[in-house]
Amino acid sequence: MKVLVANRGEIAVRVIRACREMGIPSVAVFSDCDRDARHVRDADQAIHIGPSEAAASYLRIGALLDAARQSGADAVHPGYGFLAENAAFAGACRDAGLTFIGPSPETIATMGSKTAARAAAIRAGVAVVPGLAAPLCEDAGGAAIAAAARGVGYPLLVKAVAGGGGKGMRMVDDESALAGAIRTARSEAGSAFGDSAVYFERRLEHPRHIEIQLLGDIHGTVIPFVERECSIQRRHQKVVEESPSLAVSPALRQRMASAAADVARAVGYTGAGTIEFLLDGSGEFFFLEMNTRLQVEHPVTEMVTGVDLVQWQIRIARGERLVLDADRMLAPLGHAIECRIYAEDPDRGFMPSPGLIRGLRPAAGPGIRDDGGVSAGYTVPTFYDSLMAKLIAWAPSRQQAIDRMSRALREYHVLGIRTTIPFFLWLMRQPEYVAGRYDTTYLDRVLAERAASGANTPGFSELSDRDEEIVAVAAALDAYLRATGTQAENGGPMRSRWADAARREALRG
Amino acid sequence: MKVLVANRGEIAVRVIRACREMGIPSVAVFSDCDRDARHVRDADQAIHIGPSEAAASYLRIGALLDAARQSGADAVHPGYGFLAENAAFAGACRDAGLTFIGPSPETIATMGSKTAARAAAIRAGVAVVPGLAAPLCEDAGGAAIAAAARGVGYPLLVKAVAGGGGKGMRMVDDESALAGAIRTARSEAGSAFGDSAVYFERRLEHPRHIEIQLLGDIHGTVIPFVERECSIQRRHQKVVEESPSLAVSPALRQRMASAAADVARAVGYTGAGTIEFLLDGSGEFFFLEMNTRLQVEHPVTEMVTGVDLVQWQIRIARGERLVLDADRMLAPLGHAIECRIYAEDPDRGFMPSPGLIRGLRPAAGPGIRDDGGVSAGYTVPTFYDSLMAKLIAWAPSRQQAIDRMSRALREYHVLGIRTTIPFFLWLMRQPEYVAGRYDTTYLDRVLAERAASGANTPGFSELSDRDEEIVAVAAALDAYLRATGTQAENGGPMRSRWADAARREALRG
Amino acid sequence: MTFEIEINGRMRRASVERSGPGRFLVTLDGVVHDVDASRTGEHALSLLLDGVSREVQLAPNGLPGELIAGLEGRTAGVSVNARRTRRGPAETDSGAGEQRIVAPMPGRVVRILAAPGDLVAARQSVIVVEAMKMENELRAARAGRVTHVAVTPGMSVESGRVLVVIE
Amino acid sequence: MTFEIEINGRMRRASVERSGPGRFLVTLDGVVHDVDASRTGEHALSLLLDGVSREVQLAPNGLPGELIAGLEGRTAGVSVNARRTRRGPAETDSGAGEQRIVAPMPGRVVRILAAPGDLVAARQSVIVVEAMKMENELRAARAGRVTHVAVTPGMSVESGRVLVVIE
Repeated sequence: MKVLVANRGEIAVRVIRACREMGIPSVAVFSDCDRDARHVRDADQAIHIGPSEAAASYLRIGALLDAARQSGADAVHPGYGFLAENAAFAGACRDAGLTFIGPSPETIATMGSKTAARAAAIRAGVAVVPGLAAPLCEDAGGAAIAAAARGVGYPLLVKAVAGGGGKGMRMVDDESALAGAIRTARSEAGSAFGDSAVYFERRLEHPRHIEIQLLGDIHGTVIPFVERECSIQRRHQKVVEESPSLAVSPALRQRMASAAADVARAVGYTGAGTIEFLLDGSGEFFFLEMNTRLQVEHPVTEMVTGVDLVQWQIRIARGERLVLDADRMLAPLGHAIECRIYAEDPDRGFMPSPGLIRGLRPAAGPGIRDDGGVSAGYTVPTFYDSLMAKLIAWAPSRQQAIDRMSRALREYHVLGIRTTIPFFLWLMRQPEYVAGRYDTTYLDRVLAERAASGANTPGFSELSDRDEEIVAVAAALDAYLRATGTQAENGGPMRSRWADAARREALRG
Repeated sequence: MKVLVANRGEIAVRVIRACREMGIPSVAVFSDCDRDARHVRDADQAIHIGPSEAAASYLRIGALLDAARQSGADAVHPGYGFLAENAAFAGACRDAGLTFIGPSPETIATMGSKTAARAAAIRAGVAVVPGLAAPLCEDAGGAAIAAAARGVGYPLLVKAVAGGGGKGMRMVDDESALAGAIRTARSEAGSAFGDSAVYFERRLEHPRHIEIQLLGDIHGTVIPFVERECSIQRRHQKVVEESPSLAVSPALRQRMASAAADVARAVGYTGAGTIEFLLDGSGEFFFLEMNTRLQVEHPVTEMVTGVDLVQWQIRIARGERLVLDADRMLAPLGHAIECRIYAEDPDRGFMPSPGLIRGLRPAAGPGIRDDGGVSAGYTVPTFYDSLMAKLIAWAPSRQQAIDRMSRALREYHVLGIRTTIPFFLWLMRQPEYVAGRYDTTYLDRVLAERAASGANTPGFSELSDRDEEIVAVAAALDAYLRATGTQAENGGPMRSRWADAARREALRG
Repeated sequence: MTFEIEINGRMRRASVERSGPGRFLVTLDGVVHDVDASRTGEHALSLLLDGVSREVQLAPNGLPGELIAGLEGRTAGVSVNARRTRRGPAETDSGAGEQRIVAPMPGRVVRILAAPGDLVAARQSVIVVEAMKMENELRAARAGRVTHVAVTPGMSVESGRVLVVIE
Repeated sequence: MTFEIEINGRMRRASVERSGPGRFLVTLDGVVHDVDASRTGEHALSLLLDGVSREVQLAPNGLPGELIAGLEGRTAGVSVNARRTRRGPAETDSGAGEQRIVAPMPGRVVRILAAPGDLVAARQSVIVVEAMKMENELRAARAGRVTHVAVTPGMSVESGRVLVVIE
């Protein structure tokens, strides 16, 4: 086997590591601006596939198939994002005789349509969020639309059938806003997914986003895993995930896992996939959608089960049988939390902060896993999402995992660009987070409150007066050393003590 | 609580991390050459304690007590090495009203004498390696010595009563070599430990070094852990450790763990400690010695049990009760391997290779833990041992842990000095290591064979012809770029494509 | 040697005097700190002062005298001698006069939320620019009237491009 | 531009020609390699050539033209144009003539295993120096007769100090 990794960034590095551990050669692909990216340097081979714009490189099926042909790869790992849930790509791989490391194109197509996926869940006997069973007709009249909306009930969401990541989605509180919401949702969906179809879904009040990872082999075995809690979201984008969830009892876990496995079996699912549920305050859960690929947040599951999901994706694609102990996969060991370190400035509304990484020292040590995709000297480009690394902390208990994450965030150095590290340090101290009292509305609400209080809101960094003084002292010394000093002067006192040793070193040869 | 960390290097960083996770302020100490060392920068406070020579700094009890007083620390963590097993230091801490994070001075003194420790083991009903029950008399005559040796039986070891790390130890195959061995062992022991007392121990033929980690609280609870396999040794120094051992069945584990706990209870042990055993080919095991401190290799135990041993040391010192599930501590989850990354050149007989670290990128990603003590820009000094970092790999199975370790070693970059990384990559491929067919004599035997074959032995790096060509191409390009180029030229093609982006960045402000 | 250091909007005066190898007396707002300082990287200083150890990262922010400081996971914008080196009138500033909303990075205009003549409140969103797969709402720093909208939805814009002008 | 590159005792001739932005033709022992090269760090190059991707680290080894190369966890000593820049007679070399055993690092002499006049074999240990808590046996590179022992046990020695001379 030789695997073409049809992706970039941390997930490409993750897949390359798995390949290397399995003795499988890996082939990276890269766009113009990614020549120096870490995945290119880490892979056994690397093929240039086009200009920096994703549409001209990482999204171009023909270029990827050419790269596979050129490199002699016989399998393709799509990662997440880009073409990972594109049925046409999976089909094109199959047609080209390549093993697509994921489910069949047919399954991708089914689960990629939110309405078709909901129908599949219903057939499997799993409750879905109340809503329309089929897309709204393009030419439905206002009265018919209003009736459909009343049937679902307000507040509701207008959602793109092909949607994802909050795009093509609008909240509607009453009928007056309905027509406008449908119009903008259709327009966004059309430009984002090339499909303007939308449908209605009831908006649950304070739901948690709980998802079940699963693996299915080609011999019919489906194994669900302990849940991931992904309710810390900003504008429908997950930023912190953990496993297990404080909101899920062992009994509820069994029920959610069974429901997820039922849906997967109903569509003959193979490979790694995730069923997303919304969990309401009463403990009822509703099928939301299925992601037919590896998730960004897969490491938290790996940390509490010990399973390497990426290696299993590859093994399943090779036709191996799942030989995992299904009971153990539902019995998490300890607790894991993931923070997504983005190149964004949390103090400027999470504005992207691309640019040159002048220094990088990821956190390490006990219980810490760093899944990074960048390196010092690399310029975070403006063309793709801004995820630089995922920092995962494991500990025997949730509180210890929070404490460990805080320790790791403090020792994580990224120089030259802004990142979300200060935000996570802040979050790890919030009473709601520490107590686990949060749902999917928590973060947007808190951020809105902070924004509303305007210029008086301190930044997430919350430097004490003493810390500010220390920074001022450092800045003054830095300026002094640069203004007066040679490098030797800059080196400080110890350098001189070391000069002898260095000189002696030079003689060793 | 405020903890003075009376150590340096990776173990000081390890202890500081534990303190930080527990919300406990930490105080580093440093010698002249360690001003820029990582532990100094990571601690909340740092106190200079003297010149670079260990005897004038890290071994100076008075300076350490002064540092504790000056900083307001009320507890002392000794790490390993230096004063960690020095009863006088533990006593001085107690006398100064400081909590010594370790066992009592009396226990340290008892177990620090190999003959007293053997007596304690015998009292606890645990078999010891056959040998003398008491040190040889200083003034014993040749005939009496020879008779004592015959009683123990050849081959035997002359061992320093106060010994450790192979110092003051000599192998004797027959009576003719006895007197000379005693003389040199006494001399080495005298200069290394200030105590020239020696005794005899039978030399087992092909033993494995298996050790049992344990924790004891001040309420009388002692919990032993799954064994560590430490038979990969060079000149009696461990270089690779793993847990569990392929040579230990669950039944044998129970017996060894019980024996270890019996010894610990017999001496009223508190804190973290380790009982070292030799295991012979027939499955019999013999008490070798007890280490009354944290071991270098403690992470492999942490990885397969999930327990943070350093945090437990601190909790025990605070008087907390051990609340660990004793059965779980003997049921390892998966497999962990540790490689000790030393600043040594394996291709020059593991000669120390101190000097400036020009670049450092530790391995990371799934299943990898890096416990490092150095950083880029730091000069590894010549005054202390050369351990730079410990790389630990965890995986569900031993073979996967080996594969993961190999992957991690390949991605671990240390620039400017030689390290043992190429040696570990080589070792991870040796059939004996992969099969687990090794004992404490394995590595020295293989290294002696390589040395005997002289100049024809390839280095551990084993570059293929193609790899050598690639290195040659890189060296030629490096020379070309430095000779012809501006920095821009050096930057390669993509830099120019990025220049625009960088310039645009510059405008953001 | 004396410097003006601005952190989080607060200006401090600092003078530095070398008192020995690696030792400095830093006077900050009249208080003298005895500092043991060592450069531990191109953009990092290790400081021992007032009974604490801290490592501070100070990386250039693209403009002379402007730095991003990092301290144990937190960051702060730092200006050194900004009054001496400060560029022309600041954009999107909170002072008086014209506000110009500029593209903070290359991207595509998604939506325009205000038209010429509209009154906008402080912190009101006026335009949405997409970059790095994210929609970024750009807000008015203070209340005013929109005088000019320089772009249309769908346009690609370079970093620094003026998008909306508010009076 | 042409270079002599020595790796693991083997000398190669390499010539480099720039063929485009980031593209080079490197001729190694007569074989031409079309290389896409990029500097990914002060001491690192990423190469795409002959259907593989490799990152090579090349860090100075203290002497001009001498480098330590790193490639996926393995290392090799590399000399570039060593014949042109090579220092005087090599120490502890395997050529003919006098051998000087020098301290490879600062340390303390523990034991001396040979006296003036002794014949020593190739690879025989002649002196033990302790440094970094390790005893290091220094060996003769080839057989010869000890002509001089310049130190005594217990002495502290600097790096580069001649300890034993063998003829």
